[in-house]
Amino acid sequence: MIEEVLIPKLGVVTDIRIDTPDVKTFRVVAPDGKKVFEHIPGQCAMLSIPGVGEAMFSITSSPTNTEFMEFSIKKCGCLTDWLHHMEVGQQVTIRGPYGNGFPVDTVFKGKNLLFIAGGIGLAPLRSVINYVRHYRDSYGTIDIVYGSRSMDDLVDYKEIINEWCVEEGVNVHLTIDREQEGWDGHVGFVPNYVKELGFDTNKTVIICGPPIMIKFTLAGLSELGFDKTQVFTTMELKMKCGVGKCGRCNIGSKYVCKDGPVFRCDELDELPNEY
Amino acid sequence: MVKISFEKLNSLFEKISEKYDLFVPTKKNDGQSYFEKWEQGKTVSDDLNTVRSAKDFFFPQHEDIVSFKLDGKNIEITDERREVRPFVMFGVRACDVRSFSILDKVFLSEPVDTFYKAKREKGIVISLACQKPSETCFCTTFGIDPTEPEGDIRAWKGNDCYYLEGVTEKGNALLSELSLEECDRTEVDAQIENTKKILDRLPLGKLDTDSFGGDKLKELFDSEKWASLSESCLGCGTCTFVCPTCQCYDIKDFETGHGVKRYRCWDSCMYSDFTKMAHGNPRLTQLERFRQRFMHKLVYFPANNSGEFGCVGCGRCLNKCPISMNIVKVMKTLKGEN
Amino acid sequence: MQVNEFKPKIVAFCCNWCSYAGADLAGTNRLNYPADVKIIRVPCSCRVNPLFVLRAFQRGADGVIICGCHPGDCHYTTGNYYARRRMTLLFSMLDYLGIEKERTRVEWVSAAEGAKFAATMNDFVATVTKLGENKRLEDLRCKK
Amino acid sequence: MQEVMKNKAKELLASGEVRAVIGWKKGEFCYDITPAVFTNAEEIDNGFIYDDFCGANLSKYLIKEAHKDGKVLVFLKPCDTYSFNQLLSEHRINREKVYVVGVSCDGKVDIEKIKRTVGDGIIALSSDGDKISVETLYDKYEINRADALAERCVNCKSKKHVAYDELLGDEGEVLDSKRFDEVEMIENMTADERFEFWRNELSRCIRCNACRNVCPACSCEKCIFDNDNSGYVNKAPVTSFEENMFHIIRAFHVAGRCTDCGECSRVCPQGIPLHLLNRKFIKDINTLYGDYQAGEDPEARGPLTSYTEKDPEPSVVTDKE
Amino acid sequence: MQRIGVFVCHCGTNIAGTVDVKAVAEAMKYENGVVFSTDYQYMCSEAGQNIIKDAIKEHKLTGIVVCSCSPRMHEATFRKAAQSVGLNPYMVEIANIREQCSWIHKDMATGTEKAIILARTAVAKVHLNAPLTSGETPVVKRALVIGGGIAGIQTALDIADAGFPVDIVEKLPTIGGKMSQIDKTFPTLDCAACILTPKMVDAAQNENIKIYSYSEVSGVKGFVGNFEVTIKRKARFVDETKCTGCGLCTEKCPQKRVPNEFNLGMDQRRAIYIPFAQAVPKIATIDADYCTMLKTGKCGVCSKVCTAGAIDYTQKDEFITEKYGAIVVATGFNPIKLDKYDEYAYSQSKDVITSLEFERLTNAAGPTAGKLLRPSDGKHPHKIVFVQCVGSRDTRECGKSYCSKICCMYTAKHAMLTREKYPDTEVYVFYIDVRTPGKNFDEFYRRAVEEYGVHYIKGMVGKVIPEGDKLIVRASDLISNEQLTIDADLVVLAAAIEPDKTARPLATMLTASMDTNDFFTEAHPKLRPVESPTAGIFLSGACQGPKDIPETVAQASAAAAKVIGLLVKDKMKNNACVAHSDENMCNGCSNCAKVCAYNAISYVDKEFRMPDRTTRVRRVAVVNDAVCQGCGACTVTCPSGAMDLKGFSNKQIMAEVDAICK
Repeated sequence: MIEEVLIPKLGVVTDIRIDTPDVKTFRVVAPDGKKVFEHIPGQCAMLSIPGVGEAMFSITSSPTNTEFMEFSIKKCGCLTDWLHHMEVGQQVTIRGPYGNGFPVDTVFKGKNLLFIAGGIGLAPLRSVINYVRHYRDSYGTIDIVYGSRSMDDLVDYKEIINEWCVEEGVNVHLTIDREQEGWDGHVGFVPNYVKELGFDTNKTVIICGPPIMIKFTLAGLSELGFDKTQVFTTMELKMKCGVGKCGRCNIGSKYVCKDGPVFRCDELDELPNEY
Repeated sequence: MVKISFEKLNSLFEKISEKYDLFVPTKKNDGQSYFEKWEQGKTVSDDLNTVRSAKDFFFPQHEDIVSFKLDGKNIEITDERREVRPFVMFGVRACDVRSFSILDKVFLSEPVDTFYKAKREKGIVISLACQKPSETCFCTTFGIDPTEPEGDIRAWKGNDCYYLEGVTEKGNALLSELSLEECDRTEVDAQIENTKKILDRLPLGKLDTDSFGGDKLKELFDSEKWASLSESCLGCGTCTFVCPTCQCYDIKDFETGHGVKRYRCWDSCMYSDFTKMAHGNPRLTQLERFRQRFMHKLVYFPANNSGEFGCVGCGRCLNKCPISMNIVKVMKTLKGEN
Repeated sequence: MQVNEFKPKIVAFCCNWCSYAGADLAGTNRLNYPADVKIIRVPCSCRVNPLFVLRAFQRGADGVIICGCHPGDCHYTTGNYYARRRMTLLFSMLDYLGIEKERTRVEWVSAAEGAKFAATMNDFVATVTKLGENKRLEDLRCKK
Repeated sequence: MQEVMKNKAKELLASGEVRAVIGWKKGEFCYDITPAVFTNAEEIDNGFIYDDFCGANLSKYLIKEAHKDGKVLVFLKPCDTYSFNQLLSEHRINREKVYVVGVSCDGKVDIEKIKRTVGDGIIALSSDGDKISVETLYDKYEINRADALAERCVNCKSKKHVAYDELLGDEGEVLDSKRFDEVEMIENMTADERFEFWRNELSRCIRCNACRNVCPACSCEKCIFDNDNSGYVNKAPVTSFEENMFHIIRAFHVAGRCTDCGECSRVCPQGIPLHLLNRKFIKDINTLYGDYQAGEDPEARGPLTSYTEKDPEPSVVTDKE
Repeated sequence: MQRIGVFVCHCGTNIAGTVDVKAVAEAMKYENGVVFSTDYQYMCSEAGQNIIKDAIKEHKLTGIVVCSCSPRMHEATFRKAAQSVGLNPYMVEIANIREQCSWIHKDMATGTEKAIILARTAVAKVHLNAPLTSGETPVVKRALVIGGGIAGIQTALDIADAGFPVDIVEKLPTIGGKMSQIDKTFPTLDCAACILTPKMVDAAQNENIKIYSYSEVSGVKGFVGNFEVTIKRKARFVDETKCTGCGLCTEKCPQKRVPNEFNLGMDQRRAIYIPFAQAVPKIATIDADYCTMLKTGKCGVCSKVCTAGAIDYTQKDEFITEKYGAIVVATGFNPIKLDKYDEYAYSQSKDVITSLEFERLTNAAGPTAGKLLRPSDGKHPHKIVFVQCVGSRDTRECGKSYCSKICCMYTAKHAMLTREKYPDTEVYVFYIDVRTPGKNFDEFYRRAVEEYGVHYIKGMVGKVIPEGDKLIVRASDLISNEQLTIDADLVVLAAAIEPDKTARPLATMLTASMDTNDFFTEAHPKLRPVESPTAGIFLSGACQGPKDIPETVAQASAAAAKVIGLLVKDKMKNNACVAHSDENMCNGCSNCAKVCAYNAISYVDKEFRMPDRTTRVRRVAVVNDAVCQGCGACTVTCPSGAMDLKGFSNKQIMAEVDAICK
């Protein structure tokens, strides 16, 4: 019988990393030890524990990782709760990849890139960041602005410090919301920090984070002279099928799971404000 | 064109039943008609439309997708797709037939829904022309001709026989298997002419769709009329479930005690939990959910499908909505006619 | 002797203070009753939601019995009075829907009535066994 | 009557005594009437209607409307006032925010019944005393109004308003209805017949939730059928049990609270006689625990939240012959 | 996901005899979430408990299932063991595979199969267990006793002796209650005053006891350990701190024609009065209904004669609020009104009296100074008829269906005392049954018949007809089956007793339940006879049911013991398995409160953010953990499922159902 998209495949959790008090990163491979499927940065997959639930998560690992996929998941409901209780070796079901992904090989090619992320919003961007780092020569400068509530809430802190920060041509700007002992970096909210940093407008911006952060950062960016066509973001809505048929993740005539989750900000303006 | 007299209908059905599951509209004791599997003694109801639309055949309210067995850390996945037995639907009205092509646009677009596709491939639609349309009918609004319905085979009910005409390859093949008596179109043409006269008199026949379509997104979305239109909506799923084109679904898991069954079932965008997530809901009030349903049919669907509307004018929601709110009232109000 | 292969599944809800103790006493006195009966301990018969009864039938139970303190003796003074009304109405509704009424029962068993507990269970299991499998309320998905 | 009501609505709106009026609004045809909130005289003049088809019980809308600022006028038919009282007793409505105008009712007409007689294509309809004249695209008919009355109106339990601030029209009385006859008829069947009867009815259920959403007693903040945590969520009728379960649970949840307004049966798109489930509970409660009419007295204690020491044992059901 | 350990006990051969415990332990290893499973000879032994403790530590167990005997046996043991190694005690579930499995099944296969299912069911439940902690509430170390009769006094004295402050609220100007009106007590015939008054004095002098006489409880808030009671101190127009109780005012008061309730209206007192000589507190009280000064403003005699200057005509009712940890109800009883019993001519003839009136007539401090004289003409009666069960065991509307319990004995006492003091008097007693269960009771009754020659006649009096100065008593003798006519001089009616009228409104305030006769109901008729189902409310004396003095005193002391047991605690551990309402789902419909026997549910208006970002005030149920007993009645009555019971949640019970039906 031909393959049915709604029927998932098996995945095995081979590693669990505790990122923050409420975020864990899970490494998933197929039972045969290979990758379950290939994807483009920004795409998502449906993970499920049968009987508990199924939900869409962005794939945080880069497609350039040939061994496994990673998912950084924040605890916020029944399924994620369950996932957080998993131990290595646990099987899950997985289907995908879903969505359009970032235009890494077209629009982004040769561009200076500015990544802006808040909290768990780094998860979908990490895939892109590591992808462009892998193909470093094809892109211009890379700036990463990443903020979180506190030092402990910065996802992937180790990788950021040990890999991103030390890489040439990658400028990492970290910030946390409130002063904290042991933190000598910047303190303040992401939108303000972006304005403070005052970037050149010769950049393509990729932004992801809580809606309120996106809203104010966009305002800040436009103050700096950025055009909405320069800014890409990724959306999250309730999804069930992942293939644009079940009818719930649409914003206007666009389905986030199929036509998104990556949108250019000017495209969003064309859609009704229902997200 | 071929015909089959009423007396011989039973033997025709018998013959079809040999190779196919045959479904015909049948009157139940609640006075309404339902598609039921034909068996000796069942007669075809003359009712205009069945209570439930014919979408059930391709997109049933509930179907198992996959099942799981959990054993410690391991999961076993079993495909729950079953071979579909070829089937024939007799007496589908023009509106419902059109709904199939609308559903096709959703389910057969990439990635193809194999559950739907399997049934679609195995199903043969024998449509039946309407002779006595109801006041709630407005299929003509959407360019449907109820006197000459689409389908694999189309049929007309004459005075003493059914006239049949093959439309598609699949239909013609079936007709040739049945080897029926050839005939001319005289009675059919007369009937069509007669019905058309009635169509002209339909109260909703003049409904036009000029104010709707993919290009009207913003103005319709922001219309302030949604508030009063939706205020008495109960948020039930009646309109959705009787609608031949509504295809939103949910995927649910059921713990059977010895495994998990994952099934797909109809869902309704009118339900409060339709878009509810662990941390918020983009459609918070009934207004937004109500708007979604009609925007989908009148704006979003045409936007994605070269102008085709997601409504076939069958009138079921007009008959069944508990508070008598429906797409016709919505259209007229948005246009400013009400 | 007639060989009856059918082993019914019986769910017994017992209140902690009287009937569960009564069941314990039946055990202490080594009074035999069929192993088909499985007891769920609840604080009071009034804790038994009619939905639990339906749930049991859905999941394939063949009989459901609710045991509590005798009316007037409820540990919580009035709990079993409410349970009595709820269950009477539920059973009546099931009967009305054509579900065999013998599959449901309420019995008041005190902590001292070990013998009554055993006798009740023996009788109930016999009744349900005679009725055979619960087909009218089962959920096919829960069948093996 | 309709004019009197319109004037009353306009008068109270004009005086500022009420912010809005909940009533019925004309439809596309002569029978498809929608409950609506009117806020000015113009809306009332254009759309307000009160006729044979204003069957919808408006009391449930008050849960939402009475939470807003200001007072709201609502028109309630006798049977609706029972629902209103029941909601009051459950603290779902703030009484001070509602101005209840009781309106008399001589039974509402069931369009389905008419359609069953005259067929499709109704384009005009007028009622004159005992007769209803119907014009369809195909023919003209005259039918007895009595034959077209909704079942709940044929078996009307009361023409008396149990709650109102003002009454328009004549006050009626509590009637000695035959509403339990059908329940009794089913009771008298054999268990097998009853099972067949209900399977036939309930198997048509499409779980559209219309019965629940229209029911004034089903006004839970979160219904257990919508609550993933309740263990009873099941969106679609799946097996024979599913429909049974949904309807038994729903009937049980409203048992002792259901006023028998009949809205569930009115709205069921599949024509399932759901009121027969609720009435069974009402009948049982009346026989076993004494006559009780939910909503009659908002201060009364419901039959499932009270008891007497001498209540019959469940064996009256399980041991009956 | 829980990490569950399963421990299967052999219980010697008690379980292992018919259950293959190894197989059970093995089967459990494959259950979802079970990470450890073992069996042992005796799990409840120290070694067994250590196995559990070690496993919890070693395997980081988050929940355990012990397959053993009944939870009624060792649930507490295993919970304690779990707690000692840091596992919440409510994460322990017991699968009862002894009483409900091994002991009732004979063959190994059946027993093992069932044991596995029971264990699986417990595992399914533990999956959904949540750690529970019992709430704690500080206990106010002060008790309130409502009613100052012998019951109240005894309870107060016992509590006070244990070192806790206790307040007595008495509605009359003095404590003492009914016992102070009684002359002698059965079956010892010692003088009631002689044994009561010292106790009254003790109460007055005990520094832990505060007496609020002429006061009533007017409001009760709070719950066990933390009641807040409002006490209405009725104006007595005499400054309690100044009055010395000299009694001069009560002699000088010109208003002399006030019916004296202490003597049941058989004589008169003044408008300012002290009920009786040994009253406690001995403070005068002005009867506002009769005082000329208060009514007309003209008089003031008492004020003039009072050297202490205690009279204060401007006094007003005063309300004080006090906090208590426990409340004892000791509101006592009253004889029923006999105005409906026309057949006995009680209203028509002064010489038809009640037994309590008879007590006063024979009491030295009574209206006749202890001489038995007829109220009508002051003559000595020579023929007295006692009628028993007047209103008792009477199912008519005017009567009481219950037995008043004390009448048989006091009537025997009256009859005996009459015959002893006035041997020339003939005494007849009409009875239905003579009930004498009690120490020395039957002997006492037999003495009345055998030694004192009292005529006991089984039968009811049909009619008493006043005729001249005689009372014609028509009765039937059921034994000889004859109609009797007795021309009596005095007829004494043993009126049924009923709870004091103040009890019903008080019960409402306390939310303590009452039976249909207005007697307070006890938490359990056998096992908790001195407690009300409402936590923190205790019952003392006849307010709970008819009682004689020794029984009353016994119950009073028992109630005191219960109160002391409560007050010695600094904090009260609440029941951990209590109901809890999810305010997001609660409709505020009040159905749960209606079925709550403990009044543990109240409602608050709470502001909620609505999905459309507006706010709405909604009424929601709140359960008081300190009061909830965890029966679960509310959970079922809640249609939305907002109300759930911790430890026995809907999901837990459904999981058990599912596991059994698997």
